[in-house]
Amino acid sequence: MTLQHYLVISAILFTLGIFAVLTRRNAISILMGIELILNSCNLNFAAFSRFMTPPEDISGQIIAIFGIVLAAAEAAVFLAIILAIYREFGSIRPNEVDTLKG
Amino acid sequence: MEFTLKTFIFYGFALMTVASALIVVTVRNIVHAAFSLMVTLFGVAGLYVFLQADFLAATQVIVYVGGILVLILFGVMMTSERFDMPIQVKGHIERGQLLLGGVIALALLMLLLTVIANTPAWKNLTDDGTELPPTTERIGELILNGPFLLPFEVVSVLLLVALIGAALISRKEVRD
Amino acid sequence: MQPLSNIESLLYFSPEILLVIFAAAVVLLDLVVKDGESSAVAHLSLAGCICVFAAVLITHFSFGDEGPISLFLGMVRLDVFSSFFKVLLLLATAATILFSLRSDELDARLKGEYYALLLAITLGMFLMASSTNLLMIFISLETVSLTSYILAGFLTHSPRSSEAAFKYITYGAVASGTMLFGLSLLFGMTGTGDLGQISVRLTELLASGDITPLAVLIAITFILAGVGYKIASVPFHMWSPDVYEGAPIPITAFLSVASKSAGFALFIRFFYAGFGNAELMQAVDWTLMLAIVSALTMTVGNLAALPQQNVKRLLAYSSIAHGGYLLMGGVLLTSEGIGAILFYLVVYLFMNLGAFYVVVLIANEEGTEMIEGYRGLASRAPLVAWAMAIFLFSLTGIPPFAGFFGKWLLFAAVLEQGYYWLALVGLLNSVVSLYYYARIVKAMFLEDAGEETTQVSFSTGTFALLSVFVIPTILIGFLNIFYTFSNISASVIPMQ
Amino acid sequence: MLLSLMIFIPLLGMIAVLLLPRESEELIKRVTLLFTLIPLALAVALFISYDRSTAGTQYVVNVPWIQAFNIQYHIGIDGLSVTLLLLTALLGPICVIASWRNIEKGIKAYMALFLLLETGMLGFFVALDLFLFYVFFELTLLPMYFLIGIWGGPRREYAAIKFFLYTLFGSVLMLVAMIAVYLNSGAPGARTFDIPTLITLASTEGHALNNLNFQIWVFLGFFVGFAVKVPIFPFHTWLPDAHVEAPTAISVILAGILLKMGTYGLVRVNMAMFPQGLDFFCNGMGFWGNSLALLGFINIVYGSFCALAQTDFKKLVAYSSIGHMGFVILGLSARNDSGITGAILQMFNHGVISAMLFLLVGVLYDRAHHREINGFGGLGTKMPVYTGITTLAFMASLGLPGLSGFVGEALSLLGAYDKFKLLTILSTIGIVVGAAYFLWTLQRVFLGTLNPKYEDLPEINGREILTLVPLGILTIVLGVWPNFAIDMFRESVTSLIGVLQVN
Amino acid sequence: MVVFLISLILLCPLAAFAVFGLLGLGNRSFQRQDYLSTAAMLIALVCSFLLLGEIAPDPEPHTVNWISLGGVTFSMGFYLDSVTAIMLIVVTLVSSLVHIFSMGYMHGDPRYPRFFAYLSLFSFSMLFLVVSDNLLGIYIGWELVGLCSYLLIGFWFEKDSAADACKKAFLTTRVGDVGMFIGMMMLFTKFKTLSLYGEGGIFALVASLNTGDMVWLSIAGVLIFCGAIGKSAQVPLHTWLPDAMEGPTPVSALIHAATMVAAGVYLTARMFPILTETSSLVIAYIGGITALIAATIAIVRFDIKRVLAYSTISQLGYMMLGIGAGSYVAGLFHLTTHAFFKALLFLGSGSVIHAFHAMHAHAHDDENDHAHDTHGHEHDDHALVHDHGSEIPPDQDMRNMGGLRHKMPITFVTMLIATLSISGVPFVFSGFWSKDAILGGVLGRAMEWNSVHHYLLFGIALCAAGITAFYMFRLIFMTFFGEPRNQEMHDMAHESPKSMTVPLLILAVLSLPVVNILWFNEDYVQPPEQPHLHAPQHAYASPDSKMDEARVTLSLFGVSEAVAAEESGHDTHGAHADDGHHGHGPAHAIAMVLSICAAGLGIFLSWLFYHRRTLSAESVATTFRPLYNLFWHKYYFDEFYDGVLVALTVWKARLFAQFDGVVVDGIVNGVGKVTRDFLAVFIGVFDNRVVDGAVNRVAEVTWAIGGKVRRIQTGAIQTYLFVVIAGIVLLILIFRAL
Repeated sequence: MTLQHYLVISAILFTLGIFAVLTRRNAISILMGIELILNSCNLNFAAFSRFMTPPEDISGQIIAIFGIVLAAAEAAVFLAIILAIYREFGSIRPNEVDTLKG
Repeated sequence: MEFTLKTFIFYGFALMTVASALIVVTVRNIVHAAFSLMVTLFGVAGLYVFLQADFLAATQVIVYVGGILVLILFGVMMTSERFDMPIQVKGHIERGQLLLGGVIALALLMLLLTVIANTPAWKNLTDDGTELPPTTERIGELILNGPFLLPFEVVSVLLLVALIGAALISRKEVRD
Repeated sequence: MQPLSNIESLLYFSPEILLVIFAAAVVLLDLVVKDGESSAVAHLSLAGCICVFAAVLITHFSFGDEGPISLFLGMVRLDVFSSFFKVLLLLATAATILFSLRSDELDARLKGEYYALLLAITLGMFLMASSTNLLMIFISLETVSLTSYILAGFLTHSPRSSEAAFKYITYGAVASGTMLFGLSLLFGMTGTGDLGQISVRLTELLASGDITPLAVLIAITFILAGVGYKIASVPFHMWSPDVYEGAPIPITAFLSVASKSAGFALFIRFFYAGFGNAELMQAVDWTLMLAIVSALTMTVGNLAALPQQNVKRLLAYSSIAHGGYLLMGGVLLTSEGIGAILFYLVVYLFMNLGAFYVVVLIANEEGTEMIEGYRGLASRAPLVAWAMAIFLFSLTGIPPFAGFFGKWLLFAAVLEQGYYWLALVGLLNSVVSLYYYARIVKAMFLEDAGEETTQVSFSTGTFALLSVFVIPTILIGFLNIFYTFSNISASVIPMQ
Repeated sequence: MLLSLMIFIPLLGMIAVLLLPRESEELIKRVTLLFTLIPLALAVALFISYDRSTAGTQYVVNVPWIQAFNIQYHIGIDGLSVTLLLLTALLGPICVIASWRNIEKGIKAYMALFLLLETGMLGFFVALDLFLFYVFFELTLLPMYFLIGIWGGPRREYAAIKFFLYTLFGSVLMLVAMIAVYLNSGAPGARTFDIPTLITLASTEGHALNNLNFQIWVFLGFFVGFAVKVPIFPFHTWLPDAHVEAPTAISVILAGILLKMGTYGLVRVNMAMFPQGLDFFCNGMGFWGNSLALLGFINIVYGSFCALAQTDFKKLVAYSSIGHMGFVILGLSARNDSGITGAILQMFNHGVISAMLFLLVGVLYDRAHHREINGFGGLGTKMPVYTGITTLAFMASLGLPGLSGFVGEALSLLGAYDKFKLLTILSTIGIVVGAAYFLWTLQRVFLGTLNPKYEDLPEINGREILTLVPLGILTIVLGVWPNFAIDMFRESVTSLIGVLQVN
Repeated sequence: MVVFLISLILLCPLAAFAVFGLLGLGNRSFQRQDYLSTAAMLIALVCSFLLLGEIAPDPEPHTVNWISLGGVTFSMGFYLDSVTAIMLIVVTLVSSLVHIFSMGYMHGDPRYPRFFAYLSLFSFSMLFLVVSDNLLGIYIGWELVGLCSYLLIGFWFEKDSAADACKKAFLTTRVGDVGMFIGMMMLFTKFKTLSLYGEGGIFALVASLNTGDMVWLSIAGVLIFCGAIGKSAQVPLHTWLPDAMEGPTPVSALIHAATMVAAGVYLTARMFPILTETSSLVIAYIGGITALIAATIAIVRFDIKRVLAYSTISQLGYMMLGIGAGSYVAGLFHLTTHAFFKALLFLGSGSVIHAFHAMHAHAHDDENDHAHDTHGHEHDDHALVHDHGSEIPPDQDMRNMGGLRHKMPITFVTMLIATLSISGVPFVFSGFWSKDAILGGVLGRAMEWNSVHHYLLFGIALCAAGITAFYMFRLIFMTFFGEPRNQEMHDMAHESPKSMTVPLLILAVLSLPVVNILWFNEDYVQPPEQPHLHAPQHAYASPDSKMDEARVTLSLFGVSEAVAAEESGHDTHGAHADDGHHGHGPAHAIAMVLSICAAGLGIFLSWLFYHRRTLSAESVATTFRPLYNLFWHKYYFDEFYDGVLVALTVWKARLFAQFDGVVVDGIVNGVGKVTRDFLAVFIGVFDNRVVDGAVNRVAEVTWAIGGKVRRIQTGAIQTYLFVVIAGIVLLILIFRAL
């Protein structure tokens, strides 16, 4: 249970999130990828807060809490937009939403 | 490092987190993916507990699992007639996308692992297992009467905006 | 100077507080007024802008003289730099409100929420310009981003708008996630969220060998993804043409000016305060990276703009290119560079908003954003055509318009630091840019309108608003005060 | 004050024109003419009161402008600029008169732009602050773009944008060089754009500007900027297009003044400010030492041969301009008094002669509505006066002694031969070819049997003669008595040569 | 006084022209321009005579600063010595006579006033050239006479042949002028002045050159002489002069016989002091070759004016030969005598042409069309002597003439005098003396230096002299003797009016040696020193020793006591060497005898061929067909120039124009294209219609490429995200590597 353990887990989560974002064929899956990314960040903050700052300093944890809140807000807006897209395009496959290009 | 129950559980959580995350990004069925994500989120919450971030762990479970994930499931249900959107779509473009995405994600991972492994400041910091006091009270103190007051207030505005915005965008066009 | 406590800070925070109050008031007013009477809401928002403007000035001049003040226990700073941006952003907001009022596109949808969102995003931008803490930076960035997503997708009946919002949020979420990861690394290395301390700690740690340059490089690059996405620099620019094209025109104008300005404020604050010391530079020469990014940005922006037929999209690429020019000033670590950026932002505000205003007008009249719609404008609406020509030539950077003076400052600063290649790339780019700007001019002046040559008449208010942009575009370069102002701002940049 | 008045009166005129109603076309034209005649009157006053016995700048105005960069509104004239200033002031009203009838649409905008253009040109020639100089340089660009682009021929859009792009390309390089000079002119705070100061600094031993390597690069930067304007091969391809498409009066300005801006810039900046850089390019040693003269030679021969191949009257004149500007370059590269004097004279004379030529082409075009040389024939019988004036202009242009073209050309060559024997000898090919294409044109258009299509072609009218006569007189007067012009700049050339002595 | 007189001489014709020019602006002309111009010329003539008394023994130039630069000054001024004075008289005299003649000849021409204005301008230019004291001034006059020549040759510019001819004349001479200009540049660079006389003049400075500069000086001399080659129609630039006969005949008489073409000789004489052995020899050879070639070509012409034109070329070659061989005075002497008798010949021919004018007027239109169709090419190899006449105006074709001596007695007599003079019929005709002086000079130089070159040249000159006599009498016989060949035209022929015959008579008188008295005054004209010309071994021989002989002979015949009286003083002026005096004694005798023989032979043969018709020209032509073809085709010079030079020039110009359009523009556009291609690949912006303008053609190609390449700004968000992540990774990797 060293810091590096957490960091590795976080890095893997981050990478998987990126992978999902790049390859999933559903907007909601992309949102899940984003959540993975944000989770990895929060995990980082929490881990650093535990290991890199004095024990009484819990600012890292608080940042992580804010991170969760922001993720929630983002998810809400994201889903709203996905609904709008679904309404306009009849699909939420990201690559089908490509009228704007060039 | 000695192998105790604690470490065993830790590894269990770690494995659970990573494995379920892997399922999230690979599984064809989006509902399955959502459930896997739940497992991941729980796993992360568990890791928070190991980091002695009790309030954070609680928030993770409540907000993420209880809020965001449900939201996501709603989204899935509202937008999908078919739940099993395959990843493996035929065609070289999709396969190329997978390949490229995999390569680039791997490269990123390698970079991150290199940094993690090679940063002296982060090496050999073992959790000595000392029990810290619960964080909830201090967090409340810091947020309401400390440096995090302003972020807290701003985030409240942000949430309001998100609320209004989500409502605005997702509502059906009345006038048309 | 010791950071002020939360209570003490409130006084200095009056502009932001006023913004929130007005945002709330706008929403409330909207409940009261009847449908179709939305101009009242707009006017309230305008009044809000004016009040906030006054508040900015008052806080600045009555309290800001003692030097930079750290507020809210070090979360934000009140200094000339942030005041400068606040004024700039308010101008952009006010202009956007006026555009929105006159835009047919938004007509049916103009509700209290819209203006409330505008005011909220302004709040976010204010904070971007003044934050000095990682958390605050991220939150302000997210506030701006989230609101932008909503505004970009505001036209829910328009697929383009929805698509824009979708791409924007997907892109933005990934970029800000990446940035957050970078921030976490930074936090992990230094154990603090305060920019000033981060700078100090990073230097120490690098010196002691506790962290490697690679770690810092990765952190910087990840953060650059977030910042670069805001200022639309290559390779983080790809959202912007699509979003700019899809979003309502006033919002596009707003994003291209205000959002970019705020991004630059954040960028300067972050990179100069956080990474701007010599020891760190030796380990990680991020200025070189930025120089390359800057050269790429302007080149890609300009070249991609060449074949565009949609003026909005063309201006989107042009705005990318301008981001590249602005970035040049950022690689220098000199007050001249910062001054040049600030000055250019002022100039850019007027000329770009002006150009977008004309786009709004033409979209109203012709119902199109395509270049074809501009044909023969010179004979149909000569004043508008000439104004547009002035904006475009100013954007190209041709004397005697303000754009030239802005570019001049930038290039002078760049050359001063010996970045000859960068200046040359920049200048050649401005030659390329002439080509596409001139296409619009060509359509307006050199081509005939076709059979219908009816005069288009605009209201006096339109011309008044237009002249608000034209006159500064012509005159700014000749006035000393702007240089002085930007120089003062630059001298107070957030070097601790 | 006189100079400032001269510069800004056209600008005032522009505002006045803009305030006039669009419908009152005659009034607009008259007002424009008035506002171009005032600078001409001032120019005459200047010509009379100008002190010819000194090399120093006169009528200096020097007030701070943008203090943050030590930019000044510094204007003044010396011998180099006064001639071109006079030329500009002269061509102004002539072009307005020439535009009197044949601008059909948007006369208001046309005249306003023309006045703006005149301000730019006049300002350029008197600016003594590099920044101001640049601003005026660029100021001519926009009106020119519109004037060609809106009122030009069928391919005007292409020509206008080509002109614009080329010039802008050159001027951005110039901008880089300019900033480099500024930055090297002193410690922060003590930097300057002041041209006289910079010239002094550049010859001060040990100063950053007095460095061969630096001067070479900066020289190149400025050179490209001006070379596009001159235009020097291979930056010349905008010129034929621009000329062919531009309306007559604008061609006149383009050939008469705008090209001179390039060569004037070369003298004012490249030569005076970077004598070492100049030395590198024309010391006669090696490739680089001959490069400037080589460019001059190429311009002469290339321009002449291209002109020979043209069948479009206007294009022919345009290419001949390229050839003639080559003599200027050749003369300047000689760096001796006859070379430089010849070059300056050639600038002035070419301004006058090419203005005549373009006016003449315009006269013909207005009547026949085409410019195809082979499409005419035998006009000499129908239009004797026109033929006579054209012959005069052609002869002046091909360097017939007794007319002004000869003096500049001859002096340039005499001067250049001193330094570049072979190149100069080869350049004389241009004299023969010059005669060839002009005479050939004369033959195809005016001699031979009359093309029956043009039985009823009306003779040149009084208004057109009015535009040509002053230029014709100048051509003859300066051909007979070149000292008339040389007196104005003799001292300046002498002092310039003093600056050019590189040890 | 000198300045005043010279100014008057110059200003009078100039003023006459100015009147025309100013009125011309209003498309009007002064109706009595002829009187005005003639009066101006007569005033100039009077002034010229007055100037004779003003010649100072050691004249100084009168100058003003024309172009004053910081370091160098170009002055403009007059230099009046005896040569100048004589030239002034020749020019003003011939010019006046031509003016008068033209009043008759040009009567009724629609552009009658303009003709006189041009004549005035020409006179001014020529006089300016003559009096100039410096090379620049000479050059100015030089070009101005070229312009006038251009204008006058093209006076009837409606004729395409005239339009071609005037252009050709100007261009061809300009080629020579460029050579002259280069020579001037050389001299200027060396001496920093272009003034010839006075302390700082070129002649003073040239004396100080040492032997190391001889090559340079020779080149400079030859280059200056290039101007003369062009202007005086020497081989290889002689082709313009025959064509120049398209101009009105008085013009041919004045410009292309008497004055302008002689300016080259005058220039060469003026530059006498800078000539070295080499440059002298070059001049002599070119002169000699020209004399021979032109004479041979003249044999086979039928156009009366062309015959005279080639004769002029030939005679000019003689003069050049004389000067090149060192016979300064002889060359100039021949210049003056030639000016008179050749002007007479041309005016005489003009008179003949005028006689056919009525006919001409009838035929004018038809003939014009004809000329239009076939001008410029002589291609009929088979019909040797047959009618190539479609290009020869019928009124100038000698084959239409014959027997005119009864119809036009004055013209006949005066022309016969001139012909005798040019043929070198001894003693009573001036041409004999001047030509003999040259021949004697050449032979003298040959014997003096024992130089093969000069012997050869003498031979050439002798041949040319014989041929000259032959073709001149051919002309006379064909025109005035025999039976009329074209009865219709013959019937119309009539003697010309007084205004034309009087000048003829005056010129006939001038063809007598007595009026050329000044040349026999040893004091009057002295050859200048040639500091860089040295005899190979012997001391320098006076090139003018022939003069002595002439004087002796003259006195024997009692023609001029005055000349004879001068003889006694001669030896003291034998400036160069007395010892050479004896050496060339035999030369004169030989030369004179040979030249008389040659002339006699020529006349005799001509009589046989064309009067007695004992011999058939046709049969001889057939026998020597290759030679005949060579002559007929004028040694193929025109063909050569047309075929090679002109084609080359035009081709080159086309090439350049192509180059401009394709390569230079192409490179620029290509850069644009490459940029675009890259973009298409990397940014993928090529969805939309490609912009207008420079790259239109390129656009299609690029578009095709763009369509194939997968575009990056695809509109697909995941592509964008990929770019972001890849960008991050790449940035990190690149900077890690750095």
